Amino acid sequence: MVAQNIAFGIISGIVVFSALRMVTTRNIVHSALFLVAVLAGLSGQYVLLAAEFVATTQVLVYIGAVMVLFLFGIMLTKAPIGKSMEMTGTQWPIAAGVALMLGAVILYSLIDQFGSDRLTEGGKIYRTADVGDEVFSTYIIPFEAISVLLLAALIGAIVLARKD
Amino acid sequence: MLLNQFLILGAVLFCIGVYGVLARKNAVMVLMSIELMLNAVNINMVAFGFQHEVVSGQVFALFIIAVAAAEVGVGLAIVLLLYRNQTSIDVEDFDLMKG
Amino acid sequence: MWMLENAFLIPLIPALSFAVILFFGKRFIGADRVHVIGITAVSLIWVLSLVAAFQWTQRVEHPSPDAIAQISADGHGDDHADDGDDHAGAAMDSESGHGGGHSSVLISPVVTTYSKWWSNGGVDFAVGTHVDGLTVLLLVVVASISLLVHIYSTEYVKGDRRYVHYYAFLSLFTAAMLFFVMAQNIVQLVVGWELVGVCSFGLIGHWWEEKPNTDAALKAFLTNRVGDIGLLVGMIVLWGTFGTFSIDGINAAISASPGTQHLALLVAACCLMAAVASKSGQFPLHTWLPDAMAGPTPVSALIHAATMVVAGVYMIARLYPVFYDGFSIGTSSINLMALIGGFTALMGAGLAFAQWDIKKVLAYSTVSQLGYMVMALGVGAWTAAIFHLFTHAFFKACLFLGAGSVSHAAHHTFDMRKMGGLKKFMPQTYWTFVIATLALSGIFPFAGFWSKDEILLGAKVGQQNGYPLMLIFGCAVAFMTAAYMTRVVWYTFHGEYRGHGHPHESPKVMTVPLWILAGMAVVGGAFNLPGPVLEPFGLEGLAHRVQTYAEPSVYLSGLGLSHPDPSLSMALIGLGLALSGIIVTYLYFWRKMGPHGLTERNKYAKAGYTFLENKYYLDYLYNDIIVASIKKPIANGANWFNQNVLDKAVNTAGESARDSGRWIYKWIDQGAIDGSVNAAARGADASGEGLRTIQSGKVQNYGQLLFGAAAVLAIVFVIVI
Amino acid sequence: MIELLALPYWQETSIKLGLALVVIPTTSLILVYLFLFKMMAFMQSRLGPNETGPYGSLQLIAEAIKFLQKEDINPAQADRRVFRLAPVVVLASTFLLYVVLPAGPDAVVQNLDTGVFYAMAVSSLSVLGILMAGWASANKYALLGGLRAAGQLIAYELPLILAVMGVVIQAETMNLQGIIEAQATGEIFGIGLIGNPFILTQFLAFLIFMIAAQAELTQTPFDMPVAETELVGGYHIEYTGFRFLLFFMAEFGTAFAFAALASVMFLGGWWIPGFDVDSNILNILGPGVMLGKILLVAFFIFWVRFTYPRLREDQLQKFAWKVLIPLALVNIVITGIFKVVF
Repeated sequence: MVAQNIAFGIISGIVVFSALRMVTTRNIVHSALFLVAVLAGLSGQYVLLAAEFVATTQVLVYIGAVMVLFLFGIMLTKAPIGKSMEMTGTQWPIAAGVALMLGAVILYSLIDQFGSDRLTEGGKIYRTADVGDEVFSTYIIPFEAISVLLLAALIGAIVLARKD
Repeated sequence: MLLNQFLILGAVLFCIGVYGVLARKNAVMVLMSIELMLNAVNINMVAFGFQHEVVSGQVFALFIIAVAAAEVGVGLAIVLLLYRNQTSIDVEDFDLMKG
Repeated sequence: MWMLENAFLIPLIPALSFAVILFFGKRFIGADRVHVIGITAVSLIWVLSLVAAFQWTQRVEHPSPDAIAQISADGHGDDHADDGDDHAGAAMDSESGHGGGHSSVLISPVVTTYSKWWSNGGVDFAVGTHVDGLTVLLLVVVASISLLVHIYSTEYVKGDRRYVHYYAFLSLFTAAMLFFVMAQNIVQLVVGWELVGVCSFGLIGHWWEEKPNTDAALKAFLTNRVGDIGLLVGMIVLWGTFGTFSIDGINAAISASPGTQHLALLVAACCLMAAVASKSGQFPLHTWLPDAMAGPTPVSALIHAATMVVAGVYMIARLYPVFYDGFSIGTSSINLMALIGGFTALMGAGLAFAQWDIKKVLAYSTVSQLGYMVMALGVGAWTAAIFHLFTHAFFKACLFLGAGSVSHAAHHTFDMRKMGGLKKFMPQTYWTFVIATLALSGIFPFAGFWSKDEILLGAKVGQQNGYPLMLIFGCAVAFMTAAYMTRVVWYTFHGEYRGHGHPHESPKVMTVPLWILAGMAVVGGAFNLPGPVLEPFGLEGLAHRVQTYAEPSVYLSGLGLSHPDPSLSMALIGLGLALSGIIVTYLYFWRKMGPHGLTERNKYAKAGYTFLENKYYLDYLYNDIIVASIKKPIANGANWFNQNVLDKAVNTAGESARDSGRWIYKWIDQGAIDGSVNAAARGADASGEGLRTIQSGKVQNYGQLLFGAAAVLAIVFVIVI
Repeated sequence: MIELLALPYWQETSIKLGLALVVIPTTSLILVYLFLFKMMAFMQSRLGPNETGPYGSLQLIAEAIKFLQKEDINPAQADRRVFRLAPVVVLASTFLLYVVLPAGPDAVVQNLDTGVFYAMAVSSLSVLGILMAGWASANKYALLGGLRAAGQLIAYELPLILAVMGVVIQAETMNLQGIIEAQATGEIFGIGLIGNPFILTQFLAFLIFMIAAQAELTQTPFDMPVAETELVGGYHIEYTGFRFLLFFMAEFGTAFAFAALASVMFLGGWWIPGFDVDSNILNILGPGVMLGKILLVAFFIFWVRFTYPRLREDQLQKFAWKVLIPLALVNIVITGIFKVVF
């Protein structure tokens, strides 16, 4: 378990650092790249939680598709190279206050509630096949709803982005 | 490993995401911060699923990823439309609903 | 028994053909050659259906031990238990012993559940096939009629603007009906039911460029939707009562303990009856059926003979224990189903007299005959109803295709006033049409005679009590059917030709199906001959084939369904009525006897005719009276309520408020409160000015407020709890 | 065999990783020499390298030394950190691909449950590096090349994954070893002599996979992102010296990896007819068999590359969305139906 704790520590450090840099950096492309780091780190955390399918999906969908889409969008909206533009609004102190307040209350309740609950060790590990079974039996209707949602999003995006 | 490790990581990321949504001027960055928040939720899902030995946690994480992908598609399309109409994606420029 | 267990192939093949025609028809196969695929597919399923039918008869005659149902040792099973042990050959032995009673070995249907379709909330939905004699019989009927219609259509819709679409839908229609008849559970039944409805919608509106056609399609669809509500509710009631979707399970549960769930079954049966009324054109939801003639004629033949409208009858037969128990068919002497069926039969026959459109006559004839079948089911004559369904399919298809042939010849009109004298131009069509007419009228020895006789007999004997009213209805309809069909024959084929152009006989590809169907109309009755007819020839073993093979005795024996003994007198009465119908009409038209021009002279007769011509004003009732009466009074009522109640209340409130306001203004406001109010107003103004700044129009400010408020609330909760 | 040695986990893993680190440059060098130098020269009737070493086999070393000697130039306007990171990301994607490629029953770095899916996922990472390179170069040609590459790679990732789905459905596993086993134990009409290489039942998927892989590798006829006649080199226009070498290595390394994936999924992988699937001897013979199959598949990839002219950008997109993806979906449907029915 030690190795996993060390891995968790290193990855979380990277993730939190990247997340902070993502919301503070003045360069939008850098911001996106930091988000990539966050997502990759989270993928690692999923592996620690024995959710390899979610981890792989995270890489494929988020890093492989969503982030590329973001970079695409950034480049299409002519992101300049360099730190010329101010990226943070004037009201950032309020935002920081709200975020800190929210963070404080969530952290307090988490520690209060779960304290030092250990993750079940040696419990049942669900592999990819189990996830598939569950999706296609219990959650078949949500799954179909998601496919309809994706289709609607596809059409919606095309309609919105068309020139004419 | 403690359950709280993951939950706290999720909480911290969520709050950073909230900050990003509230403080960043660029619409694309706001969208990215929303992605961060969704991911923070995801790690909670998977962690709780692991803790309670149910597979639903992973399933819902997958659903959230799918929904997030759809959201990015539509969100970016809207941003592109804004950029085309206003040649700006600064969210502070969009205050037509000012009271 | 491979075919019975893999019967899912039968609907699969036309479904594939549908997909192939639709997706590859135009570009890869060629729009004018798609019928090859359709015909190939349907011939294939025709062969498979025959194989299935043969294997089913094998299963009945030489039942393997696992095919024999376990007979519960209650009272109903007694008379079967005696020779239930030596089942080898028992089916043959017992045939004559019970006076035409069913075989003593109860053959359970082949139920194959392929897989769990999906599961939701702990309820599993299965997909599978339920094959028994009834299924097999319907398979053969549907496949045969569909095959002939496919072949016939190659000529009839040749060069149509939507040839590909037509054949694709024809395949899908067949597939849907086949899927429907072998549904393993009621969910599949509903799916098949709706699929059939959609296909009929597509085909009735095949020429959708003309408004009446789309209207007819819409009418058919919407009327069916009304009934579908009943279907859904009924199915849900069944599921709630028995906790299973399986048809086998529901039927077995009822027949194991009849009468225990009577109320639930009554509700379910009434709801399902609404569905039957819409699908099978029963009163009062029959109005869509004659309008459905807007589709191509071969489609009408398919709809009326094999696919769409028999779905309702089939559903009753399939879930017969539900109706038998729900309507107490065994003990009553009149019930809802028999009444609806009998009345529909009578009404349809009456309407058929006043139509000038040959297809509409046939349509009302179908309504009438379907009423006959429903009535037969209502009086407990299960076998008679299914037998009539079987024979009716052939001669009704023959009549429709004959009408199509006539219209093909006479410049695409269906108006009988523009026909006449076609006998000499198209003898083939004429003779097949006459044969089918005789069969429909119930003339010995054509197919209709045997099945109609059984229905009349069933109505007379009933189960524990006879059904006298139904018998009267049935006899009247028998007379009227013969009469109106003779009228059609007169107007279409005899007398002088009143149309224009030169009519000609249809090509072979149309007449051959006609002859095949006419042949079946002649010999179709042989499939369920009563025992006494065959006894002189020493062929009693061949008696009651439909009854032996098709009847799901495994369910019905538990209910104690009995079969009447054949009766010569009843047969003679039926035949006499039919003959007299023909003779009266013959005298009226050919010999010009009787009250010609009565409708012009006598205002009562005129009124009656108009009444018939307007289809009993049912359409007016639905469209103008019911809809309008719902629309108008509600609008008026709402208006009145608005004007008199709401307005008055508001006015009164306003006036009293004004009065009290004056008083308050004078005494309180101006005196004491004014100062403080002004102060408050100033305060509000100032705070509004202050709050205005947060209404910045910027999303992020709202977001800050939202998340801030959420955080504060969360803090409050954490502290409090 | 690895079990026989009974090494601790970390030693075993580091040995495997070390091997992989050696294998990757070697494999790309083999491909470059064999196909880019020798075969292209043969096909296009021109002289290939023939001076340095026997048959010019040392030419590669010379090239490598040449690249390493060159000056490492950073454009003045470039975003320095991203510019330097980009080739590493691309190469990392290639390295990660090798993690799951099996060369024998035990000869694999990590035998993942979701092997195929993982391979698809990490191969999509290279897009990120390319976009980074294109943007950070501060060069219009590079940016255009990057955008083109992103559009193309996303468009062809879909048919790639969908084609693989057919194989996954038939093998009932996403594990690459499992797929090989399914082919080895499969039967063709009851004859199990050569197993059931999925190229027979999934030929459509194989075709789609190869075409999509061609596009993923930005090889001709899908090489618009680096089209030298239009974009004077695309996203790596500004790269020199060993950073260019990294891109170059990644390209050929990925080609090798995709060829390996194709051999595993469609040609039966390391299995040799007549052997048990888990016999230890295959750990020795397997790599050789794999190499042979990979070179065969790679031969086709480069054959197409050397013979076809470049498509237009809109033709490229049209081909992916209107032809390949529908075909791949049809393939999945048919495979699914066959799987359920038989």
